[in-house]
Amino acid sequence: MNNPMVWVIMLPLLASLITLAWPRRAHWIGLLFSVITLAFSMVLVYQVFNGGPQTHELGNWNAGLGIALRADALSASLLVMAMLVFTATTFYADAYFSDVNKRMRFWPLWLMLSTAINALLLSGDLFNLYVTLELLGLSAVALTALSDNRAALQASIRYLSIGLLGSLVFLAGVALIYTGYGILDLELLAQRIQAEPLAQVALTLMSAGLIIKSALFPMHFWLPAAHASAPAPVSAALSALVVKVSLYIILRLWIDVFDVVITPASALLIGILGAAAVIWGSWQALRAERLKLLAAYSTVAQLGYLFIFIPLITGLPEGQLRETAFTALVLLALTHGFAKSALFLSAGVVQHRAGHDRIADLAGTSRALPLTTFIIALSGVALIGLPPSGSFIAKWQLLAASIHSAQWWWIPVVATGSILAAAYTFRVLGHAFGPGDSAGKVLNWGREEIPALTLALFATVVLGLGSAGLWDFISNNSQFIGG
Amino acid sequence: MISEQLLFALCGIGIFSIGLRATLIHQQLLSRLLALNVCGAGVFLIFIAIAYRGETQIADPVPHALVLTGIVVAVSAMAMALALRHKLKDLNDE
Amino acid sequence: MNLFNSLPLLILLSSLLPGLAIFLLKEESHGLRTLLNLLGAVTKLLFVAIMIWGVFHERDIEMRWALGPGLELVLQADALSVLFVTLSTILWLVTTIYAIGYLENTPHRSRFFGFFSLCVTATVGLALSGNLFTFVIFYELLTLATYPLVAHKGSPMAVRGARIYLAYTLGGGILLLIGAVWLHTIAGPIEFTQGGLLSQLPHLDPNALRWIFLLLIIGLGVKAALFPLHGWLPQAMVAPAPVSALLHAVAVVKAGAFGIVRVVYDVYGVEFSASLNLLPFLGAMAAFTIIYGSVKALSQDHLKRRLAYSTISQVSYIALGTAIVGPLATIGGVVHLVHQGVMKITLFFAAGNYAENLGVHRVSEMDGIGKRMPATTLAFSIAVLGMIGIPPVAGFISKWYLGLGALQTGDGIWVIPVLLISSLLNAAYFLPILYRAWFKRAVTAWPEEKPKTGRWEMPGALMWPPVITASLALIIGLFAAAPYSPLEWASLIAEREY
Amino acid sequence: MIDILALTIILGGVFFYMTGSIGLIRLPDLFSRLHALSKADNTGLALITLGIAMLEPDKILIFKLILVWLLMLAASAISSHLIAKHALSGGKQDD
Amino acid sequence: MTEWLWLFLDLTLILLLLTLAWLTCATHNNQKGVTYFIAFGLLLALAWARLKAPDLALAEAVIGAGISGALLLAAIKHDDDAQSVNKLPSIKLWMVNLLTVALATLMGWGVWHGLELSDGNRLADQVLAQVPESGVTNPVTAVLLNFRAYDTLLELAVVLTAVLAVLTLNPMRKTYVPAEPILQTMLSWLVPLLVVTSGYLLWVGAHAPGGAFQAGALLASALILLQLAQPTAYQAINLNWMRFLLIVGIAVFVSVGLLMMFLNTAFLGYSSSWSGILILVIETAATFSIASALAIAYMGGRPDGWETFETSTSSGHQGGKHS
Repeated sequence: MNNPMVWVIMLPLLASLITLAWPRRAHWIGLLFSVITLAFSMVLVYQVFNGGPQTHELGNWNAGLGIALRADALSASLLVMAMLVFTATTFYADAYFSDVNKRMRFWPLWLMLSTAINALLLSGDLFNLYVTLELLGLSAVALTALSDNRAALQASIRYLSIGLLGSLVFLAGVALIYTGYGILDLELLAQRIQAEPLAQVALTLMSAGLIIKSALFPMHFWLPAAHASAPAPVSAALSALVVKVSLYIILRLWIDVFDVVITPASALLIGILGAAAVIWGSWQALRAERLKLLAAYSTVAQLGYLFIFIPLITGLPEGQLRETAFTALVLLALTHGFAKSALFLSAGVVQHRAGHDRIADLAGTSRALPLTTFIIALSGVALIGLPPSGSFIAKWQLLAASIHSAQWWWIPVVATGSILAAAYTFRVLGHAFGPGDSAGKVLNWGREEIPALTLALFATVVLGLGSAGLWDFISNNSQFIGG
Repeated sequence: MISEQLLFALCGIGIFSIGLRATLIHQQLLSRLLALNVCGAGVFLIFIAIAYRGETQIADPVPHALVLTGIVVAVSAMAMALALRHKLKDLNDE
Repeated sequence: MNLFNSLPLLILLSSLLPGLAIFLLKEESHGLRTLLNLLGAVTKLLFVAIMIWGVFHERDIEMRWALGPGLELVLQADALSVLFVTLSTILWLVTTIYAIGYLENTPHRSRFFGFFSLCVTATVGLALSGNLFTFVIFYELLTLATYPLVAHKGSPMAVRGARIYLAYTLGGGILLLIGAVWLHTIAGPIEFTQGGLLSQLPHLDPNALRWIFLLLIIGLGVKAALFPLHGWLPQAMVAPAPVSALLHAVAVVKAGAFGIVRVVYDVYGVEFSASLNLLPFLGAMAAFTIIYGSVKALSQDHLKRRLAYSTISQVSYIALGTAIVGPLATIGGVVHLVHQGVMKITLFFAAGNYAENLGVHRVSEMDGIGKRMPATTLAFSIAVLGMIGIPPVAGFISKWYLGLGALQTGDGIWVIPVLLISSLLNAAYFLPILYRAWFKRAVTAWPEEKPKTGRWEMPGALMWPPVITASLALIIGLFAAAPYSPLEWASLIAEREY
Repeated sequence: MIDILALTIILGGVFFYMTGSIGLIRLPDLFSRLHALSKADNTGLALITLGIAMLEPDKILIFKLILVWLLMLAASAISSHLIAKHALSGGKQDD
Repeated sequence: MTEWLWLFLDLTLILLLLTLAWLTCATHNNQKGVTYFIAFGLLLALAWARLKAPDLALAEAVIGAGISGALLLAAIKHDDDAQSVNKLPSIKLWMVNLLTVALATLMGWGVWHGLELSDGNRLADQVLAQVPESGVTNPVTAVLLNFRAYDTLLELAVVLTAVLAVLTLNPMRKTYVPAEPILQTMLSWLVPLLVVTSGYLLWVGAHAPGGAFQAGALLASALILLQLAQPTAYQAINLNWMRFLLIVGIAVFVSVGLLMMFLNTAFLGYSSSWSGILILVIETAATFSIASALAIAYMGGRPDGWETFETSTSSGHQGGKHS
């Protein structure tokens, strides 16, 4: 009750242990614990909102010696989004997994994944980030391998080897930092770091490792196969949370700790990679035959947008403009999290009902499942960035930031990205208008469609209309914006 | 005369790059797995070379703890990779 | 939040809530669906009446909802928005009645009426928007709401037409968004203010303003079907009749024209845009579209495509009105917004009736249709007279004022010939239809004739709407000088702009 | 004095290890290699432990070293036995 | 003179390490690769010893060379020898070489600059000053289980995740042919010895190199030897016990941490008087968890009956079958 940060990490861990020890009641425990953890994450956000960034030094050792858990506005909002997506997907998974032994294998790993995400978002120590990244990678791979077909296995093996490589390269960067500064805590490091060669080399290594983990353009080839072949709730968590969380570390490093070291050229490079990801990802999504493959490629594209924000934020002067651009980045990340998980969950319903998710012959299913098609439409709107969604405001600010910082070249990229996104979304929706009989009941897979609907509504209505509060929450509770 | 720290650190970097090169080149899982572990060993060697503080003083315990954690994480990752490989072999045989 | 301030929201909700409710209805509950539709339309009409009274008596009606730093959803009612809202509300009521009749025992009606109400909500929202940011939001929502309507039939043609429509409008939407963001960054939040906001703001770089104007006009021109951007409109004719009636007479096309009026008058201000010599570019585009539309209409044998091309040319009158810097021309342009809507909707209703009742789609099959369906063809002819610009019907007034305005400001030399040529062309492609309908004898049997039930030529729900709208056009034409008439209202707007 | 003696013993041990490794490389078949390895390495280890024992003052450590040596003896004897048995019984069977 | 000798020995060690690393990575043949890897692991243990990191030498020997070697050998046992070697196109190969060389020089320069920058004893003095209050005298165990206890907790979670994956992926590997009497007699005294030494390692970890992970791995190797030699004795695993053993490590760790949070406001903030005992309790639990985890990893998968929540494995499989 007093320090929610510890509970947010320990509750899913304990839940995972209990589900392993008591498999028969696994799903009840999973549901109960994810709801309680969600409540605690809300308490944490409330504390950050009132008291500014929170710190919890584990074991009463000061940050230099021991490890500190830290939560500022960025990590708290991402945490709440992660827990909301996680809880909704847990309700969905409860109905999705029918046969007993899969249920039994799913729950402990699933809760371990949540532990890893929460631990990573709150960690304030470089080596601790490495351990949480490993825990995240391993649990994600184990969950991807849950669907026992060859494609899933091959995808998860490649995902594991790439993930391990990414973590090791990240660890090499941490080793260099420890060589030079002898510090592992992020906040102390932020005070000590100067723009010298060691810091640049270490940052390149760490960013290379994280770029591999968050599937930025040149290193994205493992993502579509892994996310498309994993079971629906798992691929929802993968796309909405796992990839975004390793991007969160890049943000934490580039904008908070190493912002003295960043050169405009390096920011531009990561922006260009992001732009390439946007174009290439959307183009591949347009040509994907299966719905889940389309969603996976669109994840690669949407993450590209988040990377485009980095040169913009570093290019803008300190103060209000930079804070607005940064908050727009967070809003886009949150909206994408909700929209993408809703899309994957509805793809899961379609696959369950029709036995396949090939887009070409989707017509019958999309008419028989009107609510699922509506959810796909809503998440499509949020992915394109059309008005009712939070990403519309984020894209508006993205364009405004690129005009303010006179980096014009991002505007055509965002334009083509949005048009391609519209193309592949409406390609899917077009099938709902084929000839034939009218739909039966609106809601026929209730226990699976309701969680997906709530997530989609979060992306469009809640973040679209209610996001006014987010702007001042982030600008005055972030550790680093404008000094 | 260069210090032992730098000597062993450079050796660690050498092992790291050998491992990295092999991870990127090999396609079969097992060779890639071995390469990954070698790459990990390289990073651990850098850590411990940094921790070494000459004959007389006790070495810096923090990297030792980190590398111990690293070794255990590496072996668990290997166990998982081998289980995945075993499963893929079964599926291929069917 | 007294009643007046919450009025815009109530107007929006009066069609949004029934729409969402209809979505959840099962397909079979027709009665409830019709009730919801009509209830929504009537309550909206009521609220609009209260709003007209309020605006006439200078009550400020405004509602603000913050979305982010400098980004606010603003709904406010000024003279121009009330004009457009009244137009769309009245015509929405008539079209709902028509749609209920037209879509008898067809599939997916819950979906249709759901999106139908969403589309009107977007149109009304667009009309009531108080700043450029809100306008862009409702502009994009309109695209989203109309796509399913165009693709309603589900035939490959319909889905293809809808996809082309989407490609054009989303492309335009992106350009509009970029222009709006650019303007927003250099000039801060853009509130629609009488006489133009930018003229009052000092030291804005004129080149940037010219580029922004170009982006905004192209973005809006897509929906206003200006010449190079009109490609989607003939394709979208594949939609069911009520959709092409409401969309291409009132909602989508007018949204573009209304946007152009807003940008020129309330964002840039007429004198300021004239000083940046932006208007000749707009005027040329409008004039060319008028001529191009009429010429293309000549060669169209398919009735609805001919009407589509005539819409393209008619809407550009409004753009032409805004391009001429003079109060009379403004009145002409703005009032044409209403007249064209009323007349064009009658034509589409009539075309829908011909197709529905007799299976007549082509002009060549319309011999002697007057005898078979006298009421519809009468309405059709009244509307045609209006389109050509013959006095008693409303169309004449707007052309008259446009001509006067052009003479007043001296660019009559190119405006008058354009008006004359287009009127002649209108006559050229409309009068043969009348001649064929009334004076020729029906030689062959009608393609798919439906048996005559009861006294009238076809079910009431389908027959009465065109008659109502035709008589409305006639009344507006005759009583133009009446206190609450569109002409009065337009001159009120023109006064405030200059 | 003791140091020189210990040094020679250790060098002797190292020499035995050398012969073991050379044996491993040069000898033709499996059994002779097994033979070379187990014999030479064990004696080498014995000599080295003896040498270190002489240098080392701490009694318990010497005891531990001898324990290590005994374990090595047992381990190499049994493992070479197993390998030989396995090789004898046709090689392809499971170990 | 001795300084030159040390340098010579170091250089030979480094040269050996590099050649072994190169050999492990270069061969396409699995058997050769694994043998080189095990040799590399042992040599690495020697390197840790040289760099005055005895805890790591122990861990590397037991886990790096021992357990990993056993896992790898078990994995490649059924490999067919046909090694499909698909060479990468030369441009890609050339690019990878260039990338690694560039990265290596960059890192070398970084490390050189880093060594110049830092004063040499980074966190060492700070840690060594606090060790007396940590309840144990061995600094590495102090860092592992007191200062950075949270890392160790997450690391146990990583081990549990890996074992969960192994359990969920495939069934238990078929057992082996019962070994010759010689091995069984050897085991009859070797296994108890291993168990005693692992207990000793666990206990000694407080004040000398040793600790939970090394003890756990040693116990696991005892279990693996047992499984190799007497498959039958190993069959009747009580599944509830196995589930309990797997989670006891983390469960004890978290509950101690939460208890401490209630007592003195910080998670894992042991009150100084009895932090020694607490650390020992956590270490024993962790040893059992690690031992069972690594033993299961070697078993290759879930014993039958695990899926259907029975308490113990079906008593079938008397005597090993041919795999």
